[in-house]
Amino acid sequence: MAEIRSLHDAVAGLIHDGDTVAMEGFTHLIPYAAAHEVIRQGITDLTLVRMTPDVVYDQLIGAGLVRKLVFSWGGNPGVGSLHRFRDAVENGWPRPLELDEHSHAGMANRYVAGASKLPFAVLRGYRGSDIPARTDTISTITCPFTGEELAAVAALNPDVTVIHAQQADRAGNVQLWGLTGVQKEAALAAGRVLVTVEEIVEELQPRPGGIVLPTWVIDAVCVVPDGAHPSYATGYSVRDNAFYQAWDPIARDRETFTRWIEENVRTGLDEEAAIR
Amino acid sequence: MAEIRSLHDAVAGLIHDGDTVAMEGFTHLIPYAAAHEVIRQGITDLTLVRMTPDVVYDQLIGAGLVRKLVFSWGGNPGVGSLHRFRDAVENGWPRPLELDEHSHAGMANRYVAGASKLPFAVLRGYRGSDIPARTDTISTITCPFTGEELAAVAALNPDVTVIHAQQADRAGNVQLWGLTGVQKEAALAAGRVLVTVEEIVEELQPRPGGIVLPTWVIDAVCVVPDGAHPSYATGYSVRDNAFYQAWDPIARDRETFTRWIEENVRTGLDEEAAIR
Amino acid sequence: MTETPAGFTRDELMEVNAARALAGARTCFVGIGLPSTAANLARATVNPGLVLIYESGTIGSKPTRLPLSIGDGELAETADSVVPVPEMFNYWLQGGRIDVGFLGAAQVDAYANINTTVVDRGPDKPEGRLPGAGGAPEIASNCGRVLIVLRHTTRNFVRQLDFVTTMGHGSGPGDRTKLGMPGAGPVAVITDLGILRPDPATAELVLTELHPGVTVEQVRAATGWELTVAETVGTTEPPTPDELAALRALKAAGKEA
Amino acid sequence: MTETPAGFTRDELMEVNAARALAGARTCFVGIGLPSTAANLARATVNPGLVLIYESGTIGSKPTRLPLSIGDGELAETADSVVPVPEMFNYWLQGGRIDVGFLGAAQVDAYANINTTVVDRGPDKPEGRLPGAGGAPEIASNCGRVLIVLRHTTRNFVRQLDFVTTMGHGSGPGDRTKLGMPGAGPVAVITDLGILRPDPATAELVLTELHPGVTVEQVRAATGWELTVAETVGTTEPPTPDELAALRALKAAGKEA
Repeated sequence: MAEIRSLHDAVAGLIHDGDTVAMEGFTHLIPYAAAHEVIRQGITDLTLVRMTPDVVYDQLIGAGLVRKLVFSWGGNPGVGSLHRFRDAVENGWPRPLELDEHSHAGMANRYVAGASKLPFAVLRGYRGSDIPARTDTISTITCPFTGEELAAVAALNPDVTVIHAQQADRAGNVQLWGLTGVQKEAALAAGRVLVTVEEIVEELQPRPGGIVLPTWVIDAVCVVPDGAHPSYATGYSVRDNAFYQAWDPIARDRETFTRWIEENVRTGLDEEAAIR
Repeated sequence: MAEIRSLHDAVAGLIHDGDTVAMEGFTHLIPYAAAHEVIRQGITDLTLVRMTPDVVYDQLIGAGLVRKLVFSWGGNPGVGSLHRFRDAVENGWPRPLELDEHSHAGMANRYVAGASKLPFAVLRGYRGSDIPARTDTISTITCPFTGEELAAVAALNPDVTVIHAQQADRAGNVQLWGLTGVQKEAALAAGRVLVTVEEIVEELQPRPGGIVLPTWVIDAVCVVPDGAHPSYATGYSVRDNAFYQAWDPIARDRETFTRWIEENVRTGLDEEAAIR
Repeated sequence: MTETPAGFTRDELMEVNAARALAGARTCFVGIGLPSTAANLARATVNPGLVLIYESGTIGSKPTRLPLSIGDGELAETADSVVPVPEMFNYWLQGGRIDVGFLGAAQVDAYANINTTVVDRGPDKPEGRLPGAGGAPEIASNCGRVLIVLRHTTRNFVRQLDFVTTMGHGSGPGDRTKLGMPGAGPVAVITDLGILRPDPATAELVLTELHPGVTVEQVRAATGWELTVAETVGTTEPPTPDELAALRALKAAGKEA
Repeated sequence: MTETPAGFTRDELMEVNAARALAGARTCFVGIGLPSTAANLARATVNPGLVLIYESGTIGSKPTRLPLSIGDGELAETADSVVPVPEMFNYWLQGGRIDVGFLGAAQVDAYANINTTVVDRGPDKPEGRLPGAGGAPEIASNCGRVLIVLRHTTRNFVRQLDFVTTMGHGSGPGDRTKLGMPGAGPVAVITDLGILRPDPATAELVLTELHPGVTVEQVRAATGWELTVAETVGTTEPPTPDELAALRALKAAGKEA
């Protein structure tokens, strides 16, 4: 059952050094506030998982908290490269970053297998690609009925999945809507689930395209209005495209980046989250 | 692209002798009217597929049109046995009925594989059961990562899937809501798709729990108000439980059954469907 | 309702005790028929917060009357969430998220294995056809524990199943582990005569409780194998007036609908 | 808009021709960036009914401005249907329901294989990191046909890919069939200089069209391998005023948002 907790306590209670953590979101509903709390608490040696690591993973990587990244497309969507990600991979700054790299189809199916508590998933994928040579989480499997050889991908079961949603009720049931990406699978694949929400409502009203996660598959719900900023929450906010563009020059330079994190995350406005 | 056609023409054009046909629905939205049109047209030697064959499949079987049934639970929900189904299996009347029998989990995954155009699906299923000994569509597969042995089930790709939905727009896009069961998978697994709908609307309004099938995955849409009766369509009708109870004595006796089909399907009220 | 404590039927004893077995559970995967009656009664009595999960895709249904089928419209309308059927079986059931699987049965053997596929009707007669597996094989495998509810007759409680649709404890202890089944399997079989539970050492069903007014001999006579009886056989508490009232109200509402 | 026919840029030639390549298609799986520009322009010009499919889960998006990312809110709000990402890749893409896959690329070779993973930056330098595969390997495998759009430079058009992220035609004809790839693979590479198409016999990319004002020599100089040129090289039609107006309106609307 989900406990409604402060972001500080939920992050401290659920995310530990060395954990494999998925903070999912396909541009929409990205849990920035929770990630910033991880930075403030200095939780480190993380394996981060996400189909589309973007600016928030750039921040965690640049802050030196990440040992390994499991992903399929890493970039600043609509802008360009993730400079901290590149610097870590290319130059090992501030620490080397191990990669487990897939295609979107492979990652999506890895989450599906994880949510289904199966050890692997099957897809017609990676054909003719060099990707399988770089990872041990892709193998092949032969259909027992047709003899066709297909790709097998290992299940993803993060220790913790963190997502942002629009609403929870007082019992801790959560609803998200709009682009819901792979969030349900990521949550159900995880050992622990932390959800930040825009607000608590008396009753969740079923929404078109809405996904409901019942309280009994969630560990903590934290009320963090605008907790997806600069990403957005359909019905509550719009994407802060200017921030994504502004991030490019900030992240290009190690010092600028470090100062930004210091001023805006470690001691900045997000500090309020600690007392919420 | 879906063509909006009369039920008579759509059935005649899309369903042929010898076809494998799935008419899906989990108590809700069962395409009775389309099945009755199949009976009127005498389309025969069918392999019928459905997780929960109920009264409408009892009718098709009793009418002698069915060669084989692929299923996981066959009964008159809330009432009892399907007498025509039992008579065909036990006594070969009016013709023998071959069975391919699964569990619900297996059938659901067979449709998922079919919709995904994969030759098989994997599940942790059938353990300790005698079911696999009776079918050649269950096999085993070994996880290439963990070595665990799992069940593999062959994909289901019906020649035709028939479903009933609440609404279509003039372009033939379809929306269904309420219990949507396995209808999306059954439709996307099929070579041809026939949808009967309660009505055509100017614009489909997104609904909580709604599934939209775009016109370009559908072959024909037929307007058949109450086309799910005695099943129901959420928002349009309620289940005619009295009919399901009345079916039991009708189906118990071969002659009573045959007369009922003659009077109520072959020459009865449903005849209007032919001219709609 | 003006029922006296003694004014109840054998079926009501079975239903009330089946409901009581759900005390403390969070989530229950509910088969139609007796299991659904029991699960809905549990919500009205011992476990108001019980999350009912039906294989038609509904999570957290709160029906006010007994659903007539697992696809009853009210199950969807009152649910916290309605999910596609494949998701139900893959993410929720196989995902190991359900505490209790509640099953009916046509035949049960001494190891709580279940047959719902075919019955042998004797020489020169064709096999009798039953509805088939439905969700049961994977419900029994994947839920945290399994409850079985059925009427107690020698036709139902058989020495040898004609077909194993759904494995309970196989041929004894260790079989579930050997097959990699995540859940604990059947923990109780609740009948109109009493309650049987697997012996922790042998996994064989043992008569542990009788309903008020039932004798061990009656149960033995209704069981197709040589039934083991616990050293001390308890007696189930008679249904309380509240339990009976709730049960009857549920059934009356179901008939009205 | 008061543009003259000659008042257009190389990028606009690329974008307009990329849009034209979508004439007649029913469904397009749209990568972000240039492919998205082209697909949205196609909807505004040659193919108003084109169904845009984005990997974020949107089917039938009708954005009024250029989406800034594949997860742009307007893609969902204007869609016929929004589906979970796994469903998009399994039922819709792998399900073989998409006519055209429209991809960008960092490097392309003579067989229209694509690299978006890493680039070799020379000795003593670490590999340069690119974003990675995204949806491309399975888009290129499963869509009915593939269009590729990118700027034409020797950095992008290379003799040997540093990494094969996404297979186009492999090492020549028959490779796709051998690997069981359902779709026909790349049918055109549209650049800011012209259009390359695979030779039906060899599967090697051949220069078939030049944009107005571009010479074969310019394309050769911008290509990292010895480029084969068709016997008769056509010239693409200059953008019409309507095409230019639509393209610029889309871009302006995207900037405003």
